[in-house]
Amino acid sequence: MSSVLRAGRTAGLLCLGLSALLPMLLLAIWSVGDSWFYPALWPSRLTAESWRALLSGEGRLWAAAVTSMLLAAGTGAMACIVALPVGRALARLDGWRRHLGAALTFLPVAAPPVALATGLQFSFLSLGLGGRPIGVLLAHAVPAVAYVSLYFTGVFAGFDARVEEEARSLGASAGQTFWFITLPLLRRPLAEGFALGFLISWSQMPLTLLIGGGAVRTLPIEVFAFVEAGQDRIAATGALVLLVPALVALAAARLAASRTEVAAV
Amino acid sequence: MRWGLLAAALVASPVAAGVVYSAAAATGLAGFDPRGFSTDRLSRVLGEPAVWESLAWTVRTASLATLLASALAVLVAMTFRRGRGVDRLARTLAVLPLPVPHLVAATTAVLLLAQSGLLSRLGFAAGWLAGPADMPPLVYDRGGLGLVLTLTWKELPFLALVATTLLATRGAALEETARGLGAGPWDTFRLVTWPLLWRGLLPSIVAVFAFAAGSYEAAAMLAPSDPLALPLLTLERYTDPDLARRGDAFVLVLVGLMLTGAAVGLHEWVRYRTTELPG
Amino acid sequence: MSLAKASCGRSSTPQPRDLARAPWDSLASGARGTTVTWRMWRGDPSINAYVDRWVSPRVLQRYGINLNAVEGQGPEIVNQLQVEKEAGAGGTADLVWINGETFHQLRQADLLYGPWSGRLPHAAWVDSASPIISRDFEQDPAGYESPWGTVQFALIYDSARTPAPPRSYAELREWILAHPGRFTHDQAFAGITFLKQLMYALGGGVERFQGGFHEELYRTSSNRVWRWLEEVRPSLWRRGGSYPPGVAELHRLFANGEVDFTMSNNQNEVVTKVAQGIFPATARALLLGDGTIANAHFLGIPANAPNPAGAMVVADFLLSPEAQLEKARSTVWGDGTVLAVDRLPGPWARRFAELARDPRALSRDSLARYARPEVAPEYHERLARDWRSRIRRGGS
Amino acid sequence: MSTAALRIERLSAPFGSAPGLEDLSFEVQSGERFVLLGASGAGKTTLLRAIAGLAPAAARRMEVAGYDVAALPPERRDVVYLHQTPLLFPHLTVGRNVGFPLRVRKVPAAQAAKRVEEALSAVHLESFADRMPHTLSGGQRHRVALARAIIARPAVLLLDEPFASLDPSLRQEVREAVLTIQREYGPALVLVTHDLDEAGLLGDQVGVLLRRRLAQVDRPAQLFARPTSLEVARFLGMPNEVVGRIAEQGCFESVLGVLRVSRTIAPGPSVALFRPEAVRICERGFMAAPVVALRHRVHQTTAIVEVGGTRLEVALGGARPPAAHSLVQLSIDPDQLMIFPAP
Repeated sequence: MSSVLRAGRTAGLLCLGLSALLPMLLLAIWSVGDSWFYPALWPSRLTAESWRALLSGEGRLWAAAVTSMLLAAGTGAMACIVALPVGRALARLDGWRRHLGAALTFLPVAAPPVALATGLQFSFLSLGLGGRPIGVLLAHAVPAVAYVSLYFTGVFAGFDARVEEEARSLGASAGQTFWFITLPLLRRPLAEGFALGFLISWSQMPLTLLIGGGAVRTLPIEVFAFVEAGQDRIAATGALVLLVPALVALAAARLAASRTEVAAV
Repeated sequence: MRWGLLAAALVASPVAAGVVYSAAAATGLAGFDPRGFSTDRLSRVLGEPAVWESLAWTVRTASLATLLASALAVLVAMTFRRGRGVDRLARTLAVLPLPVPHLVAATTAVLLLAQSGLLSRLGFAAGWLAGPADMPPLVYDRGGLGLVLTLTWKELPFLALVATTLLATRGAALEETARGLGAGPWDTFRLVTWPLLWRGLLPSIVAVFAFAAGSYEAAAMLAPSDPLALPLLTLERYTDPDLARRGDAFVLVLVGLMLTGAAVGLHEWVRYRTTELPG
Repeated sequence: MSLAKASCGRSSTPQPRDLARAPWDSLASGARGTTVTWRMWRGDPSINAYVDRWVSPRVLQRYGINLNAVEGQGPEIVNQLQVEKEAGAGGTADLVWINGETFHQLRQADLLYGPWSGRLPHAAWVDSASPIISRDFEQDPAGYESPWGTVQFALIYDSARTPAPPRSYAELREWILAHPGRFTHDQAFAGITFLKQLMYALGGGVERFQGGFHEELYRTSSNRVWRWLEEVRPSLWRRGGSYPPGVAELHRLFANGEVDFTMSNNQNEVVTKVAQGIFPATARALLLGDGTIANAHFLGIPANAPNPAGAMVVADFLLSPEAQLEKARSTVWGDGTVLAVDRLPGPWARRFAELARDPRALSRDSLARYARPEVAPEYHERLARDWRSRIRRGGS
Repeated sequence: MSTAALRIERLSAPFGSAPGLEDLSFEVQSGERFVLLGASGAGKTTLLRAIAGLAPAAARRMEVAGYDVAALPPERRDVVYLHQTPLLFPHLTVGRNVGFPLRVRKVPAAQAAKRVEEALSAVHLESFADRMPHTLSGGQRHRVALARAIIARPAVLLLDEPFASLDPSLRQEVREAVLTIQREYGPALVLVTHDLDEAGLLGDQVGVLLRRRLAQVDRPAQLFARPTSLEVARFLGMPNEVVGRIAEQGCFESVLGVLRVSRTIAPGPSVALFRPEAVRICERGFMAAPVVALRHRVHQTTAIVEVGGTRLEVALGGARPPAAHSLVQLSIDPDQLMIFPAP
């Protein structure tokens, strides 16, 4: 029995390892594979052409990655700034009000991006935001603010607001309290909220497409365009670049989590 | 108190704006070709069997993926629940794909699952398959298995994270209590662990369903041409060469947002029932 | 609305009304220092390389214009301009790469600026005698778009796998029935073009379809197309129950031997795709004897373009013998020129004649022999819509 | 005219949406300790938070050191409020925690460092400046919080049940620290508790907060000896309650017989409350009663006796504990009875 169990665990571990790493490995090979036709298990030639183009900054992937990075950082920052008070206000609700608030906040997160983009395109264009990075940033902020607000609601539900009262009572103004107490205490949630907002913008496609109107070229837009054009090698390269910040964010979060685990012990 | 709901309404306002505009465009009050209020478009589009087939297919695919991912998440959480070592590694591996964009997942899925993809090539090399045609069709297929697998892969990390957190934060103490009260391992699982897991997971499951049903990139790359996944049908109508038909897209937008609204409502209702009420 | 205009507007740019009267030289010098946003299909690295590494630096150096090529094709362009107009928003593109039904829709909705193409200095050398270049899907460009290049539809096959490919639609039908699961077409532009050619073949030749859209002719001949398709459907890839979304997916199926044919609107695509390692080296282009559609693609200026003057300067440069010659090289793009080569001055005619030909490319003679013009865009639109509802839906 | 450190006149404060404190007035002098005594839920915390500016309140007057603070934000009231459990800022070292009030007041660093050192030494934590809060013991945290509260030299220090969460030995430690620091820095101290002993021990004045009002404010000895109402007397925990009536002549008639009372009380139905000491077992008392049980308290042992169907707890008065069911003689000191009109 226990040997069966152990075998099952080993198989499970193997499956998880394969499911996590095989896709990345596959993308890595595709990004350098040339003339890789069925039934070959390995490309007939290797070329670093797409990586060279990327790293030399010549190709469009580099410019797109920079655009994506700026948009994602902007979205993350904006999401944090807006979501902080929103999450706090939401955390103060109770009973059915709390759940109504959460449901409302959840809507922009769960709405199909295509539906959201289609429904918003007219308003954004009327406001002169179409085809401009600022418009795309605001569009990305719609789901990002909502998502990070939900996250901050949880954070503030566990946040002891009496610490702030104590600071006020000790002579700190509202601003000083926020700056010296609240902000430092929320450093980790803020970093995580930023990462959340960053990732939502970073992987966003339909909103960028419709609000950006093709003029704002983010990495997903380019990768999708290359996939649609059958340029798998370049698409795979872009896909790997898309993975980098995602994995860095996850690793940082895990590292921070394990460090607090240690500190708590 | 009042500020909370106001803030939530503010956050939700873009969706409300989208709904209002779409409703206006679907009834001829706004849009490319406003001709005054009429429900003709609504009844025409909602009368198309193709629309309902799209909706049904999308719901079916998303549900399958969600169920599969939930089952796997519970399995992972139960199998690898010890603190350190192999279990920790397994949990990390399960959560690793969490931040991978849908686009990347779908791109990889095509390269892996197509009839000439890597799996098929491995089968060929092993002598199991004689050619691409022997590989079961997973991509562009009516069965939608490729899309289901991709969405499952995308959703598993989140659900696994929730499930392992549930077990880690509350499971052990409750289980010990149950054992102390005389429950055997099976009863402990049946009466304590399992109810804890599914009740804790349910809100996340509903949320994940909404994500899966709304995903555009994966459907665009993996779904069959018939029935067309709802997001694809929406965008196809939105860019129809016939300007008069573009308004159709807004009916579909409403359908999609309605589906979302239902899922979100259910999600919070479940959370309300499980956290606010006794028992 | 006025806010949107103000935030997008570049006040130094002359307004369209003045442009029509302004002499070319002052128009060109006025465009110096501006940015031209060019919305175009960006999916081919060869075309991108031509635009980004050959055209852009020259435009900047000679005209002081910053060229910004962005993604967006056909329906997306129409949709974008339509929503911009509806929203009363300022434009986001100065130049768009269009033809056929896109031009039709843009003109219908009055979304194009013009007429302007006749004002380009290089327009004098355009081969206006060619029906393929002077008409766009039987429409008169009427100065609202300027020709940029020509392409011709071709099937693509692997000469190693299929040594004796079918040479007509009739033969193709036999071939499909004899090789179940080995043929399909995509759902997008190339696939519909393939069906349109089938409609010509079954409907008594392209000549009958010229001269505008005829409902009756369309109905009878399209019914033949549906019958033809229903007949071969069980022998199509996936038994005709699913179709690849676009031509890229079809290319992938072809390259990996899932099907034996792919197709392209550009007879030269096989050359660039082999060079990119996307097709096997034995891939070849194929023209069916019933004739294949040749068409020109054009450049338009949206009615709400912020910088029409700059757009004209760029369009004129793209029409120059120098830019057309570079584009026509099969190693660069292989896009046919729209200039009347024999009328070009000095060494240009010779240079075009000396263009190195890739052995995989089709001969110019056979291309010309089988070339068929485009017909009214309604045919394309109707075929696309009816194919979706009659054939795509209700398969298997 | 001397200025009170804290003067509250006719303060009302809501409890959330429920009716709250009503019409409270009191005054605390500089260096004086004012103890607010009340059952849980009486509104003690609300009152402190209202004074600190952390909860809404309306008052005719709310003065700190002679200045009206009613409209001021918490940080400008010259009042420090300490939560029941010490809330140290978890991300700051002990030194920076204590220095926090100086930092927000922009006191120059060198001067601040010196004052932090002084404050820490006042609570005997000189060597703890670089420690993080989570490494401290419970008592140490309290002392840090005190040092931090006092460093800004507020006119008024508000302590909310500061010793409630401590075990008896720690309670002593922290109580000492509070007394020391108050003597040294001399702010007015308002301290909330529900512990009668603590109130008696610490308070210069004790205010009893009952049912949202200040029922009585007095010196502890006076309060314990002469509660002014039945309510207060009951709150002070009199174990014995006897129902009777005041006859015309100032006599209290009850199961205890007819007792002459010196104070003038309006005739009518009345209630007498008294401590065990008011009734003693003695050799020759004025009535006999059977012993039902003995009760052992920390400082004394008492006997439960039955008189006319009422059980009374009485002091042994130096006598040896009687055997159960034995008859004992009782004497009564009428002056120790607190008699109030029956409600």
